[in-house]
Amino acid sequence: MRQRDGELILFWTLPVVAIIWVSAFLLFPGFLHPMSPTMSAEEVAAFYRDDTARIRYSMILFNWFGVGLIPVVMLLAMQIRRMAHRTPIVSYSLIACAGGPPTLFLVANMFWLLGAFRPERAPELTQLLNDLAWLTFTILVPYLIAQCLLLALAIYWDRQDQPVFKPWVAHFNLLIAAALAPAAFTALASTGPLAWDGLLSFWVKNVAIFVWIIVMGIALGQTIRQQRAQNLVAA
Amino acid sequence: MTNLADSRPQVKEKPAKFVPGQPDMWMFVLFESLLFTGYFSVYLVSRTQNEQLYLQSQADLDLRIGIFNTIALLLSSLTIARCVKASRAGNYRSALTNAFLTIFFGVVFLVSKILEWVKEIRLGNTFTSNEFFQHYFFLTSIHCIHVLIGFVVLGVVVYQLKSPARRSQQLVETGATYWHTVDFLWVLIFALLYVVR
Amino acid sequence: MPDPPAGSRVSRLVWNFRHHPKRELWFAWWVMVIFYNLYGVLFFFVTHVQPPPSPAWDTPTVVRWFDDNGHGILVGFSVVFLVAGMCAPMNALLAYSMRRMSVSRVFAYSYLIIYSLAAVPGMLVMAIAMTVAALRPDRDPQLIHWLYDFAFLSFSGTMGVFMIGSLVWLVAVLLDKNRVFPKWFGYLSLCNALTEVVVAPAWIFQRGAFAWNGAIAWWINMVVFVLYTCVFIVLLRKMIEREDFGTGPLPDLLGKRAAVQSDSVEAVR
Amino acid sequence: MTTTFNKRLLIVWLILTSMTLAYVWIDHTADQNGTLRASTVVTVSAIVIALIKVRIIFREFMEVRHAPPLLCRLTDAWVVLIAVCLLGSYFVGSSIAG
Repeated sequence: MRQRDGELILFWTLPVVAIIWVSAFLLFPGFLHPMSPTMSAEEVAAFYRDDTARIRYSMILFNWFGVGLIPVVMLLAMQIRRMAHRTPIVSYSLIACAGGPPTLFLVANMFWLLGAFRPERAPELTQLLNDLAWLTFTILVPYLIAQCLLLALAIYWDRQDQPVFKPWVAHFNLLIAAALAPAAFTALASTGPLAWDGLLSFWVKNVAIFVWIIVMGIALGQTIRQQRAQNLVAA
Repeated sequence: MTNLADSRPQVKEKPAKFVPGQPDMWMFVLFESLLFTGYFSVYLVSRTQNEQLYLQSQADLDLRIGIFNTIALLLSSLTIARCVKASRAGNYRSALTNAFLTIFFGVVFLVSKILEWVKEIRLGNTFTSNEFFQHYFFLTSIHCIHVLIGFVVLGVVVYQLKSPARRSQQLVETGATYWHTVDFLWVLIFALLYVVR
Repeated sequence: MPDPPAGSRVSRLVWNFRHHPKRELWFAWWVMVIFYNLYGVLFFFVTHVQPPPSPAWDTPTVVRWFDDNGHGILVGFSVVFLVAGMCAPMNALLAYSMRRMSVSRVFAYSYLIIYSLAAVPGMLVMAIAMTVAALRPDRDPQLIHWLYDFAFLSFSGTMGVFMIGSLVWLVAVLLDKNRVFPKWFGYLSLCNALTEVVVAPAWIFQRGAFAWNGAIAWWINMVVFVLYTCVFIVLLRKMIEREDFGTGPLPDLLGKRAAVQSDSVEAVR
Repeated sequence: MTTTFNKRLLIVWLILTSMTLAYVWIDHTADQNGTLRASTVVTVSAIVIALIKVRIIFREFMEVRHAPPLLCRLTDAWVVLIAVCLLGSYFVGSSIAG
């Protein structure tokens, strides 16, 4: 049998990471009123000049903890290994997905930090960094979508008496995937719900990620607890 | 296979037809030579578009070094062919000697190539100097990468020959086929870079 | 293996999707096929970034190119952002092929991680740079030109991940005793790995055969890449058909005729 | 047995080497006073000699001589194919350049 020591510790890092993410999110001055793509170069430059400190500290915080979700995705991949599948393809796929979103997020994070590093540079350059940051941040969805869809598929395929996850988890993941999808199209509009400060691309996407973390955290916690109880009985 | 050969009387006079090495390696040989033909064609077409530049640059190459390179590689081809024959005859000591000789001539080729590059760079002819030297450095270095891979292949051949537990004749022949490919690609590169006018 | 129920094509498809013993493998295989088709359509026909425009263009020409293709770039790369996750099942299937071989699991995991990493610098960075450039046509032309270089060089110039990945596959195929792939595919992987060496001068030259749109660095490499991709798609299909979920050598595919013959032999007995 | 094989290999090598040395002669006759001049004859003969060498390497060193007819024909076809590609691109390129 595989060693399971430490899984609970990794699991309980999730709420910590979630709290840090929310704090950094609130600390970054460009998120609560997300910056519009229609801002002029001067306005963008002024933003980086005026709010330098908050941008730096929030993004340093994000840089530290941006990869915090990977252990949880790995825990999910390990749970998939317990499912009634004949091949490890789905868990391999989940492992392949795990690195994508943090990598893209760190790229965006670096552009934000770069923007704040020398705010007195030419406004066009600051605007370019800002565009790169916001676009990368908004379109980091492809791997998240794939993760949700793969999890849903894995759960649908898990045909055994006591499935690892209940079917509602699969439906929930499909819903989240649908909620994340519009963000991929953010470049098509600079105003309205698709724009990167809009309802779909910003609020729906980020709230969906947040809800996914909470709900999957609870579902994963229950599964791990059940598994440990079973192992105790077996032992 | 042997049973089949024994059942036919005429086999004694004519050795049985066989593909040397893995047939898979032959697919590589054919595909890779096709790829190089592509590179050569691009080179020849660009050459005809700007003939004077190519001729002037070509004057900086020393034909003698090219000939030395070619003979070194031909020698290595000869020794690896002897290695295959010896190992087929069960004479593994001689096969190993020939394999090491092949490696030696390969190293001679490589060293003389590097010295030639140094000489050209000293003359001011680098990868970015002009179109001819783009092609020169590209073709010679992609070929040298094949030589380096060839050393890995020869390592496999030596490894096979060393222990009586291994000694797969097929792998020895496969490695030899690869090495001959490195050789005949150089024969073409040599003619195209040094001799063509 | 139970047979699918007789019925319409759709119901059979649904049954296969839910119950087929090789459903996971076929799922990954189809994702791969769809992904490569989408990739071709999006890169060649929607965004027009392939075959690549010239690195020798001056700034006004580059800006005009973005004016002409801007909309296609925005739409095409939006779809890329939506579907890039399809790489994951595809790489998982390739890793699985190595898992099925008689080699260490290290090969499968190395390949999986290397190729998962590859998508970011090799594809998404280009998509991001192109989208940002097309986003504001009124941006300083110099900056648009920089984004243009960034996009094409990151795309063509991401070499090591694909090279080392191909080499990992090459070694696995050559060492394998389970006959998952023919050995010539291993040698073809070497050709594919070498294309990544050949493309390196794209970082150096702005014109000629070795530039990012050159006859050698792009056209010949593209031929090899397309051939290699088609070959492994077909070979993976064969592998899935032969898969017996064991750990020994993969059995040969019994041709239909052979199956019928053995049936008739059984009947005679 | 082995010695006759080796003698044959040595003769092959001698032929290949002398063909390589023939390039020196071609090279000397092509150029005057050290300046290189374009010459179709030199180009074509250089390519043809190289291809003959390639075929000899195929036949003798790579033992295609003893291989099944398919491989013989395939390698011969390849030599012809390479010849067509090289000479073709040279002549087509020349005619484009005028």
